[in-house]
Amino acid sequence: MDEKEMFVNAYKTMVLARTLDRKIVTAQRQGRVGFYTPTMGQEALQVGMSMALDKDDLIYEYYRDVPFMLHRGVPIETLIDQIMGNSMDNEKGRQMPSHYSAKEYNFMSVQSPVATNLPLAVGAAYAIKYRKKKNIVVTTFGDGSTSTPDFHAAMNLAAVFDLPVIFLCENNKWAISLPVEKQTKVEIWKKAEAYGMKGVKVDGNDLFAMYEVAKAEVEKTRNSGEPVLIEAVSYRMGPHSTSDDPSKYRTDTIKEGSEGDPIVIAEKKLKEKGYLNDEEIEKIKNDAKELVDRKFEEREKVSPPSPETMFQDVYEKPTWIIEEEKGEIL
Amino acid sequence: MDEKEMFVNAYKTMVLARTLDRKIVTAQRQGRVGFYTPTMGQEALQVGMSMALDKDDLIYEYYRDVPFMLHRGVPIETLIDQIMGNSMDNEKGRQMPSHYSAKEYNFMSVQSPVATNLPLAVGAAYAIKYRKKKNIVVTTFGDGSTSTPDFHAAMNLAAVFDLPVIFLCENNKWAISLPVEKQTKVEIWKKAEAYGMKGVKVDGNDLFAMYEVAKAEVEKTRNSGEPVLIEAVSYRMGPHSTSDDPSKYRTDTIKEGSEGDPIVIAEKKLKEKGYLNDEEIEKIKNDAKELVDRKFEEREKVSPPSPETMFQDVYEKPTWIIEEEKGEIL
Amino acid sequence: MSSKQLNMVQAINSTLDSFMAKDDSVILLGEDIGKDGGVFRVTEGLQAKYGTERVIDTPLVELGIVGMAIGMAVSGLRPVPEIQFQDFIFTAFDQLVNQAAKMRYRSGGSYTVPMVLRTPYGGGIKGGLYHSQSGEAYFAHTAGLTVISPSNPYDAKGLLSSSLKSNDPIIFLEPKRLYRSIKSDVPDEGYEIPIGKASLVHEGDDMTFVTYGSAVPLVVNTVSKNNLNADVIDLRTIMPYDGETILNSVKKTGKVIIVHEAPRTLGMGAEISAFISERAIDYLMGPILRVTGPDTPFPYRLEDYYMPNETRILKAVKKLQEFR
Amino acid sequence: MSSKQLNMVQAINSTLDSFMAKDDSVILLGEDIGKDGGVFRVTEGLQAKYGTERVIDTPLVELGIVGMAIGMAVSGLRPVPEIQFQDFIFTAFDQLVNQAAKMRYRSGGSYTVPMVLRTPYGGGIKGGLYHSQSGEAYFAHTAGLTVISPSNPYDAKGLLSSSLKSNDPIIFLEPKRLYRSIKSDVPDEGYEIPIGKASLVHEGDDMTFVTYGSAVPLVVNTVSKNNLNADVIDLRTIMPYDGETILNSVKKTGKVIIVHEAPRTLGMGAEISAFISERAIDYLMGPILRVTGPDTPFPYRLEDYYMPNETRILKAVKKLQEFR
Ligand SMILES: Cc1ncc(C[n+]2csc(CCOP(=O)(O)OP(=O)(O)O)c2C)c(N)n1
Ligand SMILES: Cc1ncc(C[n+]2csc(CCOP(=O)(O)OP(=O)(O)O)c2C)c(N)n1
Ligand SMILES: [Mg+2]
Ligand SMILES: [Mg+2]
Repeated sequence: MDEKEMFVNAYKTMVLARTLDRKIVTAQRQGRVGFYTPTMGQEALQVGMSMALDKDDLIYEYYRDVPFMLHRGVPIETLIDQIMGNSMDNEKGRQMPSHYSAKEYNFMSVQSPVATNLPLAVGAAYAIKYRKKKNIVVTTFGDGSTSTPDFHAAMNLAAVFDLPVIFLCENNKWAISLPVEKQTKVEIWKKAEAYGMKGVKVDGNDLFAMYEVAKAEVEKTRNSGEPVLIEAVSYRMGPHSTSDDPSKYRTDTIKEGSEGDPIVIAEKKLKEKGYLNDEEIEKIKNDAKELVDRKFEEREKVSPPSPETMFQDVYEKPTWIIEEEKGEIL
Repeated sequence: MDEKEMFVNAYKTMVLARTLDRKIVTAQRQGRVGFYTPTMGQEALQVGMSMALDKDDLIYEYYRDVPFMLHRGVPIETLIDQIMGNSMDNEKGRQMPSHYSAKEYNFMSVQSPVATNLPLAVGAAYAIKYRKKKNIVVTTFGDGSTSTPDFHAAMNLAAVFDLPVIFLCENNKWAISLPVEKQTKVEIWKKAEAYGMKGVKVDGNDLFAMYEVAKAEVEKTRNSGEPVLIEAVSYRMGPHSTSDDPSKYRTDTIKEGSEGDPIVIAEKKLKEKGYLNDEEIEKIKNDAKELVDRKFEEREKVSPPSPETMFQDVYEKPTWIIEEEKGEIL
Repeated sequence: MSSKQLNMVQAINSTLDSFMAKDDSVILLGEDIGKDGGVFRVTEGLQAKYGTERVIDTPLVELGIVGMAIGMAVSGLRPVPEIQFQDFIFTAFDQLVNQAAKMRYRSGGSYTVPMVLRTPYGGGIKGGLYHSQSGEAYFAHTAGLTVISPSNPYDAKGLLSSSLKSNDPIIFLEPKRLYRSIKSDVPDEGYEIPIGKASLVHEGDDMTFVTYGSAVPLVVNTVSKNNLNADVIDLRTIMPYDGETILNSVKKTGKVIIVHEAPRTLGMGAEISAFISERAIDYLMGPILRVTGPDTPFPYRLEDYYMPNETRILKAVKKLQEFR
Repeated sequence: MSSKQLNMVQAINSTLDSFMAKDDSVILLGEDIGKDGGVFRVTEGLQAKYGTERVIDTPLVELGIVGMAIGMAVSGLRPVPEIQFQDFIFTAFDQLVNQAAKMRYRSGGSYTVPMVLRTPYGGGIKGGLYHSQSGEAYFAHTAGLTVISPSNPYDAKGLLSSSLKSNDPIIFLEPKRLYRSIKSDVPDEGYEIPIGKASLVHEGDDMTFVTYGSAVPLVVNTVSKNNLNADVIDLRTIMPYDGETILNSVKKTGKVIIVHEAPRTLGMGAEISAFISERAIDYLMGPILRVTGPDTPFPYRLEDYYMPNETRILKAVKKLQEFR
């Protein structure tokens, strides 16, 4: 893929993710979706990261990584099915919306307790090193998540054992209502030093800048097997979730469509580079809208999971206890 | 107290602690004590710290802080009673040896899970700040303990809320069989930076150096209300505990009585300064031995706690469940 | 005596407010409890009223919240930590089990932890695996902890008031499903509901229901709607549970159904059942039955199948009625 | 078939050794398990034999040990994390409850966690509050976890072998009191004891003892010494427990005593008792009794009062014999 194609594709993903985001938020207000954590604002950093990775790399992502997943080829159906919790969902409708899973694309299933994916990512990286493979692990989390026990454990272990894992902190400046300045006194990338790990900061709102840094760090990690912490500075343009009302605690500083919006920034650069013109951009947006609307209606019709599925997959084989409870409940 | 008196007193404490240490280790081998974690090697740093503190300061100590406790006036009886778990023990014989408590001297009761005293120390410091008091909190822990979740949580919270707490890391170079280089890739005092806290390193084997640093940091913390991490570099001269056999994993680098022994270092300086001569040192050692032997025999005769005490202090008032269980067991 | 119709969120909020007004040692801490007022709005308005020093927005670290609260409590404050969802308490579990619960005991009574840890629990809001768990058994199995769960706004105020006067660490479990779904008449004045005492919320002779928290309205409605001649015991305090009230009822009815949402295996139903068969076996006129959540994680889309419901309760009733 | 007299430490060590020799996906990790061979010497010699990549000395962070192990397991390895004392597992409790236990379920079966977490538990070594806890109920209450505890060296090998072939996360609880106190004849060859099946270690008609782990030798000795005509069921697997074997015995004897060291309230005895009274109430000829540790933390000096003993068991026997 040449550079133009690569960036145009990246841009298309960003637009698609944003379009899907808006659709789901609206659907949630209409009572068609239970809950959602919008991604708005974090598209550039995720797609920039994804561009630098190989198919075989493993991703231990968090709940806001829709653009990341779309860019790596996860079908939009997979995401909507998860949001709906329907019978086609990879997770059999068991998880709350925004807790995706896509094993075929090497995406781990998302848990809710934040940052608890990080130690797992370190274990996965250990397995890679042990098996002398060449893939790497990327794990993502928010700025608030750096305060957790799991962040500390994972960072130290990755450094001590020299493991090929990239810690991508998606610093969107807020952890629900807590601004990052009250989360911790230090810039996040600097925390890497405390573990003897390299730390890098990048403008995560700029697709091009993000890709450059991601490419360099992925290459380094792949070759040296060493971990790195990347702080991608961004902004949570939406509410924390559809249950959240940010007006209670902040005035938004970057509004959708304003010049700080990563999509607007990307458009500007793409036009400067002559990769896209206004007409093409318009078409990309319309295509995205058409696709999202169509897929959304389509997936909405998928039946819910059958009640028996509730009793599967607790263990490889259901215990007699679960069988009995199933009999009592169904 | 003038300087001479202060340091002579400090030295006496170090010798007393060392003497007690040896006594208990021997008694353990004779089956007179169940278990013990020797302090040998960490006397200077603890006493140096203690010298800088006020009576009202709160200590959230760990299991190796016998010299610290002795220096703050905790009666030797209190320590031996805890080791014996007898009926005079502050903790009513409930805890394993080396898990002291001395509320009158502002020492918290020691728990086993390492570093879990640190978040408590932060809470205590919060209470001080909230009540606008002038005392400070000191919490101690080993090098290995810096890997724990609790270290990370406590450091970040103390920094974010600007609390008067001194994190004193007693880096004795080993966490049972793991050398500090395998615990983490970075010098411990540097970890403070990751939280926006000041970090200091000091030669914890040198009583004079330790006191200087402790005095400066205590003063600063008391006046500014800001936290600090002090790494006192030392060496665990003994086994991890009486159950441990260090010959399986290391060759001791500092032997008792060698020139790296903090007591030997202190003696040399005290003699240089003309604070003590050989004769006086000899007498201090003999007095300590006499005292320890006498107290040990004395405390050994104290009766065990009565069985009913087992059922007290779970709650302020025993629940009917505990009362019933007591009836069944006794 | 004046009173107001309040929901549980309001009842808890106003109770916290009145205690904070009286006693400056009461301090709240947790994630998003200040400006945001808590994700369920339980602490709404309190930071504005009492300041950021007394209603503390903390960084994202449950073990730090609990650990700090323990240290505050030891130092003479009365901290009220909030854990945003009970599901996240496990990251702080060691602090609860090994510090809070054992502090008084291990220190020979020197140090105590008067702390009220509040947290919403249970299903019914489409929260899936990680926003629906009912973990009361983990806490109740831990000697040193007191575990409380109110089933209505009136009880919420009375039980929270007692908790705020207790000198032991309390796990105050708020059934999130009931936060806004029911109102009760709540007196403006202070009152306390004693810890360790159950409430007989319906009386009858044929059978005994033992339940608590969000299952209480379900059981009471089922009993009323189906004209069951049953005692319904709302435990109010899960640990220590009120054995006496349970025994008195069982000796009268001889038949027992325990209802809770937590998983069956080693859920509170197990303990209540064992308690009864230890000391009232000769009064029993049928098996002791449990209607509970199954031993699976809590599912999102199928949550209605997870939680106990009227059909399942009536199935158990029928089984008991047809016994022998 | 050749065999050796081994104690439990040796049986576990040799089982790990033989699995590691056959399968390079088996990896051990934990604190002090390498050069030091583990504080109880269970992994002695294995690092020398298999290298530091397969027997990993980790930094001091249980949640990291467990979390890394889960990630390894998801990636196709068979990690065997060791937690030095079960008391310290609570610092990793969230990883167990919210990651390991729920991985298969939440991912719709895509991801699995074949991991065997080994940890010594229980009292009897003068460990006090924090080196003596019996936390099996916390794990058994957690859907998704399998909980196993051997009571002798032979079972230790057979159960560990089955565990190492399971595709679910296993909590393998080693009664530290029995590590070196008993030997059994352990075949050199591999064999498996099925998960979920109890063992009838003594047979009789008058009453049924249900027990597991370190209480098994105590119960068996008490029964033999006092010529009690009793079934003694060693659960071997705590979760899922073998309901069928329990029921068959109870239907024969009509009298039940459950013995374990963990605290009574919501200990496994509660579940076993509730299970029995749910489905064999009409066979019972007396109360279901529990002889367990009390609901206090585990004391140091008075530990002998904490743990079940012959006197307490005989008291329960007498109570049952005198019933009605
Ligand atoms: C352990 C834990 N505690 C609390 C929560 C509730 N919670 C969900 S998201 C969130 C904020 C996370 O902030 P950040 O890590 O910055 O990620 P962001 O949502 O901003 O992308 C909180 C507190 C949780 N999911 N897990
Ligand atoms: C959470 C926890 N995990 C494991 C242990 C077992 N353990 C006791 S002391 C120790 C090493 C502690 O090393 P360090 O912090 O350096 O202190 P030191 O003993 O060297 O003074 C370990 C692993 C424990 N007590 N707590
Ligand atoms: Mg954020
Ligand atoms: Mg050390």
